[in-house]
Amino acid sequence: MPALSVKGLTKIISTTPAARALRSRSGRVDLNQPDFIFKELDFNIQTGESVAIIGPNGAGKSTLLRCCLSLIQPDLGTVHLHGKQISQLSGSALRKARQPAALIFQKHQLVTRLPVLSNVIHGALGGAWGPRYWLHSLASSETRLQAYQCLEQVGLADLAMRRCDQLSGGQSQRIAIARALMQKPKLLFADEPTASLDPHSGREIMELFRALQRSLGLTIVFVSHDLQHALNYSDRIIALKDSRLALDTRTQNETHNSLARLFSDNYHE
Amino acid sequence: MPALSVKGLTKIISTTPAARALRSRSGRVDLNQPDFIFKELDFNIQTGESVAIIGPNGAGKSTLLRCCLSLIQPDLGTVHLHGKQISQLSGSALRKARQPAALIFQKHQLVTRLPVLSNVIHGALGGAWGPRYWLHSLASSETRLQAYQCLEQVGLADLAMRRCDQLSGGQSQRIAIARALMQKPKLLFADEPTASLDPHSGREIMELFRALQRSLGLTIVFVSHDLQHALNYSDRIIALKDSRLALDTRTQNETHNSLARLFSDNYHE
Amino acid sequence: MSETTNLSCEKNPLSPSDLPTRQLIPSLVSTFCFVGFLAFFLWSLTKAEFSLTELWQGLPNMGVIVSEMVPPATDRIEPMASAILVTLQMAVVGTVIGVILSLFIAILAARNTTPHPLVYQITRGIINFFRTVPDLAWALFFVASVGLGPFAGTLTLIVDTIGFCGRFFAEALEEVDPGPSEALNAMGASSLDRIAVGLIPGATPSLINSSLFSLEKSVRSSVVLGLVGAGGIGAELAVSMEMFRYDQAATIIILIFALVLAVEQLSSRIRNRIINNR
Amino acid sequence: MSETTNLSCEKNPLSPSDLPTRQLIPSLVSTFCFVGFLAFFLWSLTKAEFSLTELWQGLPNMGVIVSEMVPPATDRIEPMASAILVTLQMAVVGTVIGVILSLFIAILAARNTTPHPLVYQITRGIINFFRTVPDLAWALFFVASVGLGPFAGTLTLIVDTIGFCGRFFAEALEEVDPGPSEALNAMGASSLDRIAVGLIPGATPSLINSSLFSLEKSVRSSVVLGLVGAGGIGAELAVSMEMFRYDQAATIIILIFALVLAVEQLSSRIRNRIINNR
Amino acid sequence: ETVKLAVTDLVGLEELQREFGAFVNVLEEKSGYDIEFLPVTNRTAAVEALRFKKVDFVLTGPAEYVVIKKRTDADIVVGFSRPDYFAVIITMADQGYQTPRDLAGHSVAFGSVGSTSKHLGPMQALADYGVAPTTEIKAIHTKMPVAWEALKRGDVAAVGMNHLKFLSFRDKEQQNKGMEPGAFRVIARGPDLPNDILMAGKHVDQKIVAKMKSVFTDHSQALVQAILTGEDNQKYSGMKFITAVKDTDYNYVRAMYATVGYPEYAEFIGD
Ligand SMILES: Nc1ncnc2c1ncn2[C@@H]1O[C@H](COP(=O)(O)OP(=O)(O)OP(=O)(O)O)[C@@H](O)[C@H]1O
Ligand SMILES: Nc1ncnc2c1ncn2[C@@H]1O[C@H](COP(=O)(O)OP(=O)(O)OP(=O)(O)O)[C@@H](O)[C@H]1O
Ligand SMILES: [Mg+2]
Ligand SMILES: [Mg+2]
Repeated sequence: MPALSVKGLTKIISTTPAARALRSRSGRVDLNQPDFIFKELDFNIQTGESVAIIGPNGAGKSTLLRCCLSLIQPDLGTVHLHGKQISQLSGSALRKARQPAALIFQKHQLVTRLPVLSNVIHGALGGAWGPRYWLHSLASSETRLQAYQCLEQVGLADLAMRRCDQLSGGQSQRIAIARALMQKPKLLFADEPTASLDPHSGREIMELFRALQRSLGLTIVFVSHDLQHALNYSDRIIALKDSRLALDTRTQNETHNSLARLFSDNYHE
Repeated sequence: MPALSVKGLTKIISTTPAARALRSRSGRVDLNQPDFIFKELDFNIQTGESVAIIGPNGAGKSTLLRCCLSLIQPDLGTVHLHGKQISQLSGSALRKARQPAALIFQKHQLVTRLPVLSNVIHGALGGAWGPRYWLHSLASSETRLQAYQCLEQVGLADLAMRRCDQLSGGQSQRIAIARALMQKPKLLFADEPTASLDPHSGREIMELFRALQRSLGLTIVFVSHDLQHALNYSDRIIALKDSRLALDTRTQNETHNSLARLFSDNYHE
Repeated sequence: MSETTNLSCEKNPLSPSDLPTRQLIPSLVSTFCFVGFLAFFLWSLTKAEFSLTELWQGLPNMGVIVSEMVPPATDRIEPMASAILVTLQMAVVGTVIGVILSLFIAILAARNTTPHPLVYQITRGIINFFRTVPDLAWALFFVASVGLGPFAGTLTLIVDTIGFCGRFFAEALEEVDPGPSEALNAMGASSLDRIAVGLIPGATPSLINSSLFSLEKSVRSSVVLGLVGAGGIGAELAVSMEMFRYDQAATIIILIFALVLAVEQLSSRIRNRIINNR
Repeated sequence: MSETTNLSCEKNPLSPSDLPTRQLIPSLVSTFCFVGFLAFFLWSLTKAEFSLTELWQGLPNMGVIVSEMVPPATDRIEPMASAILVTLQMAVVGTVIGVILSLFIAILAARNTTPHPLVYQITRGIINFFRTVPDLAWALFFVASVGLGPFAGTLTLIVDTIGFCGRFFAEALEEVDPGPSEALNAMGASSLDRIAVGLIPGATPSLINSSLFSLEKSVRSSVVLGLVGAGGIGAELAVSMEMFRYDQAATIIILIFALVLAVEQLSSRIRNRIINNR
Repeated sequence: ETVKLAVTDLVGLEELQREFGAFVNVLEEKSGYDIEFLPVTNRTAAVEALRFKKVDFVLTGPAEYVVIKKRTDADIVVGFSRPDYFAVIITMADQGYQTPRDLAGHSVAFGSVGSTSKHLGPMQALADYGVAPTTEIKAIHTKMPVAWEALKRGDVAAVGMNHLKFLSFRDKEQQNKGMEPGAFRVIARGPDLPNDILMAGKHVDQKIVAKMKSVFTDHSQALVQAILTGEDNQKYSGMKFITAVKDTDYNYVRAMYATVGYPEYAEFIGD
């Protein structure tokens, strides 16, 4: 059973009037229309794999990750997460299906008015619930300790008490990563996790992911614009382009140049 | 007269209680205290130069750019922008001093509820004012055309009517760049302008900056974590580290490796 | 962050004593305030003679009054409808003018847009003053200067609206994400442009909510308009209650309720479009 | 974006005709609505007999009334102070309970937290109903069931608070940035956790503002408490005004004003700490 | 010519607050003036409007007359005589309050402050029976429907109100199959109260005052009929506008003000 299985996944840019009409007309989607974010994506990701997703800006990488966790509904196609079709689930079944998958958002999505430590502790809310996980001052020492260790892993333990709106871009990105680690995921979606990290920290984080993949059998799906990271830290590379799957190969078959070519004639068409 | 001249610039992390006490005590700052974001920075940037600022996360790069435009007040030291000491100015004098300098923020800071074209037109508000620059539907054809051309420069003319909260990360970054171009700056501060751009677009933007520098004599100060960009598109490299100026050299003296070494033993101290 | 030690939680064990102390009890001052408030609250609770059993036992009595309200009377539906129109007219004029004035005052009374802290203090004071002085006093002032009638009523509604919207607008402006506004500052835009473009779009849903609430409040404000002889639905309602025609009162309440629902539907639609672009 | 053509504005001239059409007139429907509203507003304006000259000429008369307010009377300062304490007590109980209930109701009545659209409609309806039914009717209900006195007054204040806070809390929840809440969704957190951690921190400044406004409103609400014979400062004020003792009224207004200022200072401080971390 | 006429706080004539079309029509027809009719819910506002010359005539109760007379000089145009216009103190028959003295130490509900027949009148009645209303009882001011409910529940020992109002409450109880009329007991009543009154501001032209005076006296019946168009008002028939009204008729009301603790309105002004 693959960790993630995507079949015929299609998403329309929902706000164009054309798209709205298109969808409302008897609920069927006309695949010959333009205005697709992506169209009929098919791929499986095996447990323990590390997959890099690359593609030009606006290709739909972030949208794809959102669809995988059913944060937005695709217009066609299915996503199976650990064997469960996620768009069919709701309520506690959906929560249970989401729990083993962590998503690091491109825009971090921290609760800016709370301190760093509380934000990291929130990562535990997938598995547990209740006020003891709302604020670090209410959490058990055990939880705090775990959160602290996650912060150590991203190298920011000394910022634990800082409010999240007083972090630099890279710091807040790393807190988002710590929060995802706190979730103890089996499947990690990371949307440009190293975009605002300095070269050294970026490498550290990718190596941390790689190590977790190897030691705990974590499945990792990360989006990156750093082709070198994609080449170094993945087993497989998927490229989105022109609303299609442009590439889906083992990493060892690719070079920096072969990947770069993907982007080069992308615009003006 | 240098385009930008920074002397003895010092900024404390303003929220630590220690720092607050430190500053309130008779208004003098004790330089031996910890908790500095940066301390006694000195450098001049000549008109027409392209300068890359590099440094680990949290080194204070974004804070430095904010100080340069007097968006936050430094605790010690002065910034002269085109010869004017900017922290001494206020009201319309300050506005006038800021007008020729554009800042592309790390977090883009677009008005998300307005369409892209309106956001780009806002770039003109530095030089002009009034309702005709508030919304694209109120703007003159001329202004709209200019905004459109700026959008073309970043390759997103077809998104002109999209609301800004419906953009991908890289798209919103490029809109922020277009807004800065609309300002017709003589000095361009760019805080990680290519962080969420795909490799091709990132290069395009940097080349656009380079071309503007060469053709219009634009002074460019950009922060980047991409050492290759720093090496390729700057005349000079400044590095911040451990709250000091760690490096200030001509670009041709440096290599990728020499720069990378700067970051490597940065943590755990 | 070092390359060797941080790959897994087990490798670098922290002990609980390494953790920063948890600040459950933030400070002596706040604890003191909190305990003081709690004591005051409990004391007040006893003074208020709070008793849920009494409320429960009394519910049937409430039913008696409700039963007198049904079926709602339809005998005066026509004058009532015209009264509601009159009220709506005065409410619209009072609220629209009040909202426009409030917006200007609020810009002076929000920390992040005020030209000077002194202006902030003064305008806040004025807004509070408008609210504190009771409606009857405003009615008297306006009656003395413009006489009885709809104009005095409208002026009182304007003052009411400023007292409410002035405050809520200012607070809404203060709550807006400062990012876009900082960006406009950085490019040297004028304060007015910064407010119009950086703050107002962020505050719009709040502004609409407060404005339409204010309109609804004006429609409901029987007191204000009755005081100055401006009539309207409020007077109808007061008279119906005074003459124990609870069935008539019920009809009026239903009419006002319909209006309130309509206004809220409008509010909800506009807000939803702005917030979710839907 | 191609490498050769876009380096400068001049190289790739666009003509104005290439631009997308500007949508100054958004749609026929909205234009129609706008014109309709404007017409209604102007019609109402004539009905309201709006006249600035009249207001201006009447200002001296206003001065006469003001002059009767000074010097504020101090003869009844003691009973007034005790009345203000009583009012504050009832207001605190009514508002605290009302705010707590409002928070629960608001969670059911906000689009982004409601468990079901039907629940949304129903709770919104209840909140609106609480506001629409006039205070006199609530007073009748509560007097019939729990008798005259502070308890009935407190209940009426609770209803008032829910009518106000229920709505403003719900709107505040709807306005919060959905990002953190989406992140909590993604990790499979329960709805309660998502609300507590993703939405409440974002809405806190608004919640505090509405709550403290509501407290202040309760203190000022002479009508509600006077109706059920619960007395308090509002009733004192009404008596002073009815008996033309404007100097006494002035004293009471000053007392209430001080209280309003104190409450607002508190609000402003807490909000400032939360918004700006200062 | 336009004449502004305000009406305020006429107990039993609430209907006039909202249905004054017929009344105004008759008045305009008979006087030849355009009448701007303003029903005001608050006596203070009406009084101040007259003081500041913003209204020409005010039709109001005795208590307001005393105040207006004190604060500004106004002329009596006509009095408005009504049958059974007096204050009563009502208790529940089974509660054992037999005399006003029995109320000492208990709560008594009254109408809004300053109202002749719901506040001043009943309090004076108590005083006449030797109970000091400001010290010996606990006075509660509220709206009459609320007071009625409170009386039935026993929250207050008695309610002071207008006799006609009492009758209408009793009728309503009966209609709604509530308490029988025998359940209530009147334990004190005051003398018939002085007339309600139509006053003219000092600024009004004497010609207009005279004209209005004649209209009210000559067409008293037609005007009263117009007031009583509403079906709810029929029981108040028998009212009449009369001209022979003297200021001294209101000295009893002045005494009331002294009784309730506002001696500033109690000075008798020359006769
Ligand atoms: N909320 C939204 N509503 C409508 N369209 C959207 C929305 N968010 C994104 N889009 C559009 O969908 C497309 C895909 O966006 P997405 O964020 O998935 O891109 P991406 O591949 O992550 O790009 P980037 O590399 O810039 O982050 C873009 O064209 C974008 O404009
Ligand atoms: N509003 C703030 N209040 C207090 N401290 C802040 C604030 N913003 C940033 N800091 C702190 O100041 C330091 C410098 O932040 P800055 O954003 O300038 O870093 P940076 O060099 O831009 O880092 P990055 O590469 O991650 O963007 C950081 O340690 C950060 O935590
Ligand atoms: Mg993305
Ligand atoms: Mg930065």
